[in-house]
Amino acid sequence: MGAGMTAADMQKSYIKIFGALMVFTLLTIVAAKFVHFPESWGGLSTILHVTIGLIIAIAKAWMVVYVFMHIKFDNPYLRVFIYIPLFLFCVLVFALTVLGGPTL
Amino acid sequence: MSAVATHLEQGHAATHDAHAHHDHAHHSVSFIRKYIFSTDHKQIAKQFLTSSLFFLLVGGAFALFIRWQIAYPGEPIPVVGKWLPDTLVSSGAVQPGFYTQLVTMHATVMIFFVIIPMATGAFANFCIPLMIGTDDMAMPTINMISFWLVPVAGLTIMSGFFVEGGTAAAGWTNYPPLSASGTGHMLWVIGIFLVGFSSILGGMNYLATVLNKRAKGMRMFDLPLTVWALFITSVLQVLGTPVLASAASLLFVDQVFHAGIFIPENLLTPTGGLFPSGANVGSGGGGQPVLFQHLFWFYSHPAVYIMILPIMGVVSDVLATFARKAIFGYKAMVFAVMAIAFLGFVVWGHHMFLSGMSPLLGTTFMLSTIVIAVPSSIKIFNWLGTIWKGNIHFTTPNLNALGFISTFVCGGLSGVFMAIGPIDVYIHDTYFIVAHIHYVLFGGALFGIFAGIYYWYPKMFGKMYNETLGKFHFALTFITFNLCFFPMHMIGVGGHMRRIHDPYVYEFLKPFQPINQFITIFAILMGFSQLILIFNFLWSLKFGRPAPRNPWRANTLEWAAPAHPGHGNFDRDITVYRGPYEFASPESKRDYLPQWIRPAHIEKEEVVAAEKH
Amino acid sequence: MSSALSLAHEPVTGIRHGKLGMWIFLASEVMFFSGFFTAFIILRNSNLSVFAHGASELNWPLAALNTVNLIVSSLTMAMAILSLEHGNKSKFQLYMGITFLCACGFLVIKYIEYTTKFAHGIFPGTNSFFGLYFTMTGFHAIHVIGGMLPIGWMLAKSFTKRGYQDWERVEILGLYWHFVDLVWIFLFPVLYLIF
Amino acid sequence: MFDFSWNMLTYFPPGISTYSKALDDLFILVYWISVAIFLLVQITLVTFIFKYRTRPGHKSIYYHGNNVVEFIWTLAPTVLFAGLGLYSDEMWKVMKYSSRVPSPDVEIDVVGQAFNWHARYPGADGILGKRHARYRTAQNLFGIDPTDPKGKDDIVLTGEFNLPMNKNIVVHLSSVDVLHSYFLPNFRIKQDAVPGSWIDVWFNGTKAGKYELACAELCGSGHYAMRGVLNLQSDADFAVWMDAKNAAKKAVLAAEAANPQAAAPVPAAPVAAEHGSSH
Ligand code: HEA
Ligand code: HEA
Ligand code: CUA
Ligand SMILES: [Cu+2]
Repeated sequence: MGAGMTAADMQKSYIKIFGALMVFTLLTIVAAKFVHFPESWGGLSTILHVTIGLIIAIAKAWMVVYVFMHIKFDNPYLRVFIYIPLFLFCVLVFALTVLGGPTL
Repeated sequence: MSAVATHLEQGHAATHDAHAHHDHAHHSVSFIRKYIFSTDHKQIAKQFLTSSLFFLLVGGAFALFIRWQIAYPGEPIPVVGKWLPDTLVSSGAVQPGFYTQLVTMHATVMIFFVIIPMATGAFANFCIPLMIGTDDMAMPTINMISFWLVPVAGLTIMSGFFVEGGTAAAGWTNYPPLSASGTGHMLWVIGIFLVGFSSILGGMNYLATVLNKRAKGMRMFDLPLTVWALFITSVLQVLGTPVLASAASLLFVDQVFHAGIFIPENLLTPTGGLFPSGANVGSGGGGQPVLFQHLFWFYSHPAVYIMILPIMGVVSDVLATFARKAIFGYKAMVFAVMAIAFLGFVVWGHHMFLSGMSPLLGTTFMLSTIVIAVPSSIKIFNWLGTIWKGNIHFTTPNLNALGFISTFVCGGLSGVFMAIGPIDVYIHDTYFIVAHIHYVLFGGALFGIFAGIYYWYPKMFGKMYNETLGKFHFALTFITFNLCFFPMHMIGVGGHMRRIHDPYVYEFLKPFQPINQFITIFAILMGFSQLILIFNFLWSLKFGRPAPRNPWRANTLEWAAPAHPGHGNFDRDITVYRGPYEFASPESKRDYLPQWIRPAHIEKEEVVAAEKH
Repeated sequence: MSSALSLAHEPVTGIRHGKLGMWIFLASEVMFFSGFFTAFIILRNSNLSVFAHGASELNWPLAALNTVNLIVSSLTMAMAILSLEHGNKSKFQLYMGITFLCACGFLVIKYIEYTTKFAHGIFPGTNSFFGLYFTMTGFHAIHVIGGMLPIGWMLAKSFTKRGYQDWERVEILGLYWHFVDLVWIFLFPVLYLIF
Repeated sequence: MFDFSWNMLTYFPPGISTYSKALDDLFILVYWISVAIFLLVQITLVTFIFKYRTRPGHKSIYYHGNNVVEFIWTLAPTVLFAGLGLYSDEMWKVMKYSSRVPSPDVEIDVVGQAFNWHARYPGADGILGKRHARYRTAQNLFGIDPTDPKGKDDIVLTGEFNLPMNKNIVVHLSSVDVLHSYFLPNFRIKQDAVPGSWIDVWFNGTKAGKYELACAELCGSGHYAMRGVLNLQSDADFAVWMDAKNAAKKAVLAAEAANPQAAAPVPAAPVAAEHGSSH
């Protein structure tokens, strides 16, 4: 339990996060399905869509981890269980896309 | 067993026998709970050990079939040949299809069912709780599940021999598209998924145990190197294995549904038809066979360190104990293990120099692989530093540990050849690689495992093994091992490919037949030398001398436990006062100073007596 | 006898064994899904049109509904833990019940999605996009089911006479459940939305 | 009975490509470095074992290590290995970076098929016709585009190939079923043949003769027998051989044109893939 947090405080922050998650879900749908970039932007438009979608997803994920999974309140060492796998995932993807290119 | 053993530390007279407590455990639990579905870490360790030794025989038998075929192609396998069904052998001689199955199963069994379960199953289970001074694992039930997944997986994979088309035959690396069809390959994938899960559950448990259950006063830097190595290895298991699991799952989807994840467009089957694949013309989408290789090696390179790091830990402990000297550079050793583990995750591509990957990626992997040799060198030099000015006792465990150093250096150095991309272009997929594999896996891991088995045998079974037989086993194995595997470097340089059923189809390989026969003779001798181990193991169980509590006069906590510890492990409270390698310390008149001895008691002679009884 | 010894002392890190174990397991799970996402990225980049076309055939409104489903269940799961921690049994039952229902709802919607795909002749073998789609969502669904079992068990237990008080276990389960939600947070845009 | 040399370096098959010498030299360099390290470690090990063996009155010392020494033996291998890595990268570039492949004199396509090697020569026009996986059938392994006239006269051979010596030869390598690996021991070249992609290999042989071509990647039960022969010839010999092949092909084409029914069925182009990935 977070230092100095009462049950009511916790409940409030849960609901706030819940609200934010809903809003972000809406945002990501709107951005992907109802925002269209000009035809002339070509591939850039896909890149923009992907970037926006991923940024929103990361933000949502962070909120879940931070509040629902108590990373904000818990022992800070628990964060390594998030950072290390994420780092390895980045290594894998970086090697295969940036260094590897089309031939892998 | 004398009762003086206990409670001397606390200064009051011992009141009960170490065994009383042990016996107590007997009648409160049923046979099934005690021997089959036991949650006691020592029992699970023994289960891992037995299953691995059994699989060692199976894998070894496969190896001998392989060797026979290579040396005497087309000639019936002696003794066994006539019992095998005609689908596998023709008039007793190994058929090509059977050969590839043998190679695959040999390596699969050895890696997934011998070395990994032995290192991270048997040793981790036995050593971690005892060496950190606690009663059991953090999650005993999960520990039990982790063991029982192994035989289930083993049966799954082995059942491949009885299905149509035979068992997996695409090498232990199981590259698609070759592995993307056939029941045997599906069973292989399922089996690997299961052992992988076992490995993850085990790793979880070891991490939680080491982090959470250390005895009073034990800091991380008071851990013996075995525990450190197992700790880091668990990190590799937890983070690496799931990637193998996802690669296996995707391969399974390709095998069952032909989704075309690893199967490119419009492939032909041997009969000339189109390979059923979601990627075929009309459905679109080309799979990437090389993607599988990346995912596979992202696990399997760290996996080779899963197989060697615990062993390096064991060797460190054995060496220090029998050289009666502290580990040279304890912290450097720990950091080297960490560095190996970290770098182990960024070098996987060195198995794929020839997969057609981008040359830039090749350069990256080449450099990172070469860098990984540095922490390994640190370890080698520190071991040498450890025995330097020591007082070396040549017990069987120590002989095996010294043998480990000698052979591992050779295996590691051949790794450096292959790490260099342009050289690998020539020696990739030749017997040079096979030589490397066996120098690091047999010469490295297995010798270390032997060292560990002998070293902890007294604590595991409460009996001493037979020292003469042990030395005999080591000497024979060491000699036959080198004579068997060293010549493989030479034919490898000669261009002798791996995984070929009959090398003499090629003109340029014909001259190598005598060498192959030489290798085979020593392989057979080596195989039979292992019978000594089995015999010693079983004989000593029954007739061995009862072991004292601390037969090696070692410092780590497992030797504080009763000679044959029961459920709960210790018969006294454990508090740690110092590091694990206080040999020849000036604080004490004896040449060792265990971790659990209170500073005030160091000079009490009865403590020593208690250890010796 | 071992109880007389203080070997089984408090966890050194101050984090309970089960919770620590769960976090380690989750790290492992991240790597498991990382494998899938890596495969997805690579194959998407080399087969862009197949993937875009595949994604356009998916029913994103249903998936959006499922997203809501999981977010609600995450909230109620967090609330359930809080309630049990403070000994509020009936609220625990309410929140846990909603969580369970959401999970059921998730699976029902998933079932509808899958069966309509099959009805349209789309299977995991259709092409690499659908191979990945079914594998990723399939494994996610297995995780949902894996979470529902203990949820259901705890809920049922709390209705018995002895009740269910072990909030620390629910907390561990909660970690897992939030992770399942978290995976979906990525699956949803990656599979259904962004092309 | 077993008279063989324990010197690894005597086992190389004769190297006859332009870079085989450089590669062998690199190997030999690494070999001697390794031998030196190996001996260093083994001799130290044996000396220590002997010198510090237990005997009455002998005692070990109390010593936990020395950071200076630790530093030295971390730095030494780092420098040595990093140097080795950077040094060998040059060779890697020569063999692999396409920017370093010399201008090709001869280009051929090679595909592996369990358990044979097939090669496609450009034919009389000297140009390889277009190809695409979507055209691939058991009769048209290379997926030669039937609509491309340049592909008509291409010559497909199995098992035995002739190539000119002292020429930069670029092989476009692929596979029609599973992974294979194109291994020419005498040329010190090896490259996996990956279905679904075309990978370039280059070499330049300097000595005429027949050389064995092997498959070095497990491709099924017949993997061991996936043998080919590469016949390296002088320019003149090669020209003669090539002309003969071209003439034969021309005759076949003429016969086909005269009598379309008897001709081998031209595989109908399958429906063009809407989203096919092209290589
Ligand atoms: C326990 C298992 C294990 C271990 C520890 C290693 C260790 C290493 N391996 Fe090995 N490897 C395998 C198991 C292992 N390997 C297996 C099973 C395969 C084959 C897989 C298959 O295809 O089937 C393989 C294949 C393999 C390849 C692919 C070859 C190919 O297929 O073409 C490569 C390439 O780089 C490689 C490199 C290395 C390196 C650089 C190390 C290094 O970690 C070694 C480091 C050690 C040393 C370098 C020696 C000690 C150092 C010194 C004595 C100091 C030197 C001193 C000075 C310089 C002063 N290995
Ligand atoms: C830990 C790992 C390990 C171990 C211990 C071994 C042990 C042995 N291996 Fe193995 N091997 C591998 C891992 C291992 N191998 C791997 C990973 C590959 C690559 C596979 C691939 O290409 O996919 C490989 C491949 C491989 C090949 C290459 C096959 C090929 O490419 O065509 C060969 C050939 O000689 C070989 C031989 C041997 C031999 C003779 C032993 C001996 O040391 C075995 C000795 C032990 C015993 C024999 C057991 C004891 C037996 C008894 C006590 C009773 C006697 C039994 C009978 C008479 C039936 N191995
Ligand atoms: Cu083709 Cu091996
Ligand atoms: Cu490796």
